[in-house]
Amino acid sequence: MSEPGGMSPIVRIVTRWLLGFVLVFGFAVALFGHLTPGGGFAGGVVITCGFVLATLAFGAKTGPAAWFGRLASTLDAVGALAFLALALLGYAAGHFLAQWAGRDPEPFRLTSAPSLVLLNLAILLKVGAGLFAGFLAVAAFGRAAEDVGTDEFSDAGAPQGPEPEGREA
Amino acid sequence: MTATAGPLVAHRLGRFVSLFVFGALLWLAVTWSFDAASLAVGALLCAGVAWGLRRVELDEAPLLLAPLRLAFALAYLPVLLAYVVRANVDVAWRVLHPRLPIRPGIVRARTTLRSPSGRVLLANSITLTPGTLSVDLVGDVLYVHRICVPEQDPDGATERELRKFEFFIRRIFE
Amino acid sequence: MDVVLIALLVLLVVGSLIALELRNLLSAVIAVGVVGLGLSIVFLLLGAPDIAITQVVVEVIVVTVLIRLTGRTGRTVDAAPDRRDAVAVWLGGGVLLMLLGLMIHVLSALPRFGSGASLPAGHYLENAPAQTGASNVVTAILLDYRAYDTLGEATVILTAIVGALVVLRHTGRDVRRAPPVPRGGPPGGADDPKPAERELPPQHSAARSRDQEVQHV
Amino acid sequence: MIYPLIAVLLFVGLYGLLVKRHVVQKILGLAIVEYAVNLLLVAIGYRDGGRPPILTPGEDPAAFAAGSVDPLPQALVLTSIVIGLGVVMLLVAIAMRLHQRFGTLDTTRMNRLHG
Repeated sequence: MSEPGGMSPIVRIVTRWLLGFVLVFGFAVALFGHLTPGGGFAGGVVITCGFVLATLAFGAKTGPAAWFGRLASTLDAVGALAFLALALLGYAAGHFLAQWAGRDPEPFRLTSAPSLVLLNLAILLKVGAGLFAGFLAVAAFGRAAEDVGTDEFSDAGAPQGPEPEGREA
Repeated sequence: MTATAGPLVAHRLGRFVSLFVFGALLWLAVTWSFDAASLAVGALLCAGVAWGLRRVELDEAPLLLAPLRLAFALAYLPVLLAYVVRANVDVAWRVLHPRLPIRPGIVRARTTLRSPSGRVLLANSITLTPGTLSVDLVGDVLYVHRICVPEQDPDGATERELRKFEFFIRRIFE
Repeated sequence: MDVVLIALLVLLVVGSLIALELRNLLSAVIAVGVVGLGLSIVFLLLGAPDIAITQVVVEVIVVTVLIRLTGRTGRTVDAAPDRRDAVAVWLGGGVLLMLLGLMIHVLSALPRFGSGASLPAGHYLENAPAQTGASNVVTAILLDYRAYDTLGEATVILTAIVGALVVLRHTGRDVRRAPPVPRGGPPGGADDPKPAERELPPQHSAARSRDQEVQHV
Repeated sequence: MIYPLIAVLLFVGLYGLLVKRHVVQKILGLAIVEYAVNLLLVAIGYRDGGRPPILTPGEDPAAFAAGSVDPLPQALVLTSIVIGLGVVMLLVAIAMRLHQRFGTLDTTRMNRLHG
C-alpha cells in the first residue's frame, strides 16, 4: 500500500493496464448492439464494472472515481433526456420513437440502423452513469457512517472495527 | 524507461498513441467491421478513451509499440506456458505422492526489475505457475507463498528462479 | 443438451440452498455469485447471448456491492434461537405449500419445453432485419417495436438509483446528534488536485450546504 | 423436468425471503427469486435447436425465422436484469441505513430493540 485508500500495487497496475480496454469493449458492445449480442444495457453495465474496478483499486478519492464520480448523476440525467430527445425526433419521421435517421440499405453495417445506435448510446450513458452513481453512494456511505459513528442504537454488538480499506473485495 | 527521458510533450504523446493503438486493435477484433463509418466511430472512441485516461495509463505502455519488445512479449507467452506446465506436473506429483512431500511457507525474494509494470508482470507470472503464489509486492521485495520451501537458503533459491522470468520481462519493459 | 441443462439447474438449486444456509455471509454472497454465473451459462445454452453477457457483468457488480455491505455491517449470522423463528418457519412453510399448489397448476398449463415461439415473435423474427436494419432481433424489439417499454424501464432504473441516493443522503437530524469530528482529511494522491470535496455526486450538495461542518467522506 | 427445477429454484428463493432472519440473506433470497423468474421467461421462449435470435451474414431469413428462439421474453428479461441490479443497490442502501439505526441487520433483534 504505497498510497492511502487503495489496494496493493499489483491490483493498481493491472487496473491501469485494463481500464482502457474495458471502456473500449463496453462502447463496442453497445454501439454494435443491433448487429451482435450486446446493446446499451450490457455495454452500460460493462462500463460501470470498469469504473467500479477503478474505484476499488484506487479508492474513491483518487483516480477515475474522483473525476468521473462528480459527473455521474449529471450524465445519468443526460442519458435519460437524450433517449427522450431521440424519441421526440421520431416525429420528424412520422411518430414518436420512429426511426428518423436515414438508413444504409446494406445490412450488417454500423450505419444500417443509425437511430438504434444512438438510442443504444443513450441507454449506455443512462445505465452506466446511473449504476456508478449508486455504487459510489453505497461505497461512500459506509465510510461516512464509520466516521460520523453513532446514533443511539449503533452500539448493539455490531463489529465496528476498521475494515482494511477495499481489501475484502 | 526511455520515454520519461524525453520532453514532456513527447512523453504524453507516446502514452496517448499507445493507448489509442491498443484500443483500436481491440475495437477491430471485437467488431470485425471495416466500413468507413465503423472505422471512423472506432477512431473517435479510442481517441476519446485515450484522452480520458491520460492520467491513468502507465509509462511502460508506449514501450510495447517497439517491434523488438513486442516480439519478446510474444515469445514470453510460450515460455510462461512451459513453466506453468512443468509446475503443474510437479504439484500433481506432490499431491499424488503417498507421503505428501510439501513444506508450505512464505519466502521473501528481491527482484532486480525496476519498472512497476515489470514487477507486477513478474508477480502475476509467479501466481500463474501452480505451487507458488505472490502474496504482496512492497518496493522491490516480493512475498511468495511456496508449496515446498527448500531446506537451505529458501530466499536465494526463489530469487534464482525469478531470474529466469526476469530475463524476458526486462527485455519487454526496461 | 437437456442433460447438461438439467445438471446445471440442479447445481443452481443446490448452490442457492448452500448460500442461504451458510452462517458466514461473505461465503453466502460468493455462493450466490457462483449461482449467477452458472445462470449465465444456462442463458447461453437457451440461445440468449445478450442476456448471458448482461448477467455476468451484473453479477460481478451485485457481488461487489453485497461484499461492501457485509464488510460494513458484519459477516456472521447470529444463531441465537428465538421463539419467533419457529413461527416464521411454520408461517413461511404454510405460504410456500399454498404457492406449491398454485405452481403445480400453472406448470401443467405451460407448453412443452422447447415447443416454440409466441405469436408476435414470428412477426418480429421475419420482419425485424428488413424493417429496422438491426440483425439482432432482441435489440430491434427493445429499441424499436417495444421502445416505450424501454423508456419506462430506463425510468425505473433512474427511480431506483435516485431512491438509493436519497436513502443514503445525510439528513440534518443524524448529523447534529453526532459529535463534531474535526476532519481535514489527508490530501489525496498526486493524481487529484482537490480530493476532499469532489467524489460525491451532486445530489449530496443540498445536505452539505445544510451542515457545513461535516464532510461526507 | 426443466420447469419443475426452475420452480424449485423459485421456492428456494422464497424460503430465504420468508424464513431467514438476516437482511442480507433476505436480499440473497430476493436475488434467487429474480433468477428463477428470469430463467422461466427465457425457458418458455426456447425452441428446440436453440439458435439465438441474431441474424448472421449469409443466413437464409426464412430458415432463421423458423428456427430461432423467441426474442420477446429475452428483451423483457434483459431490462429486468439491469433493473434487478438497481433494486439490489436500493436494498443495500436501505440495509446500510437500518444498520446505522439499529446496529444489527438481524430482523428479530431489530424488532426487540424497537419495542
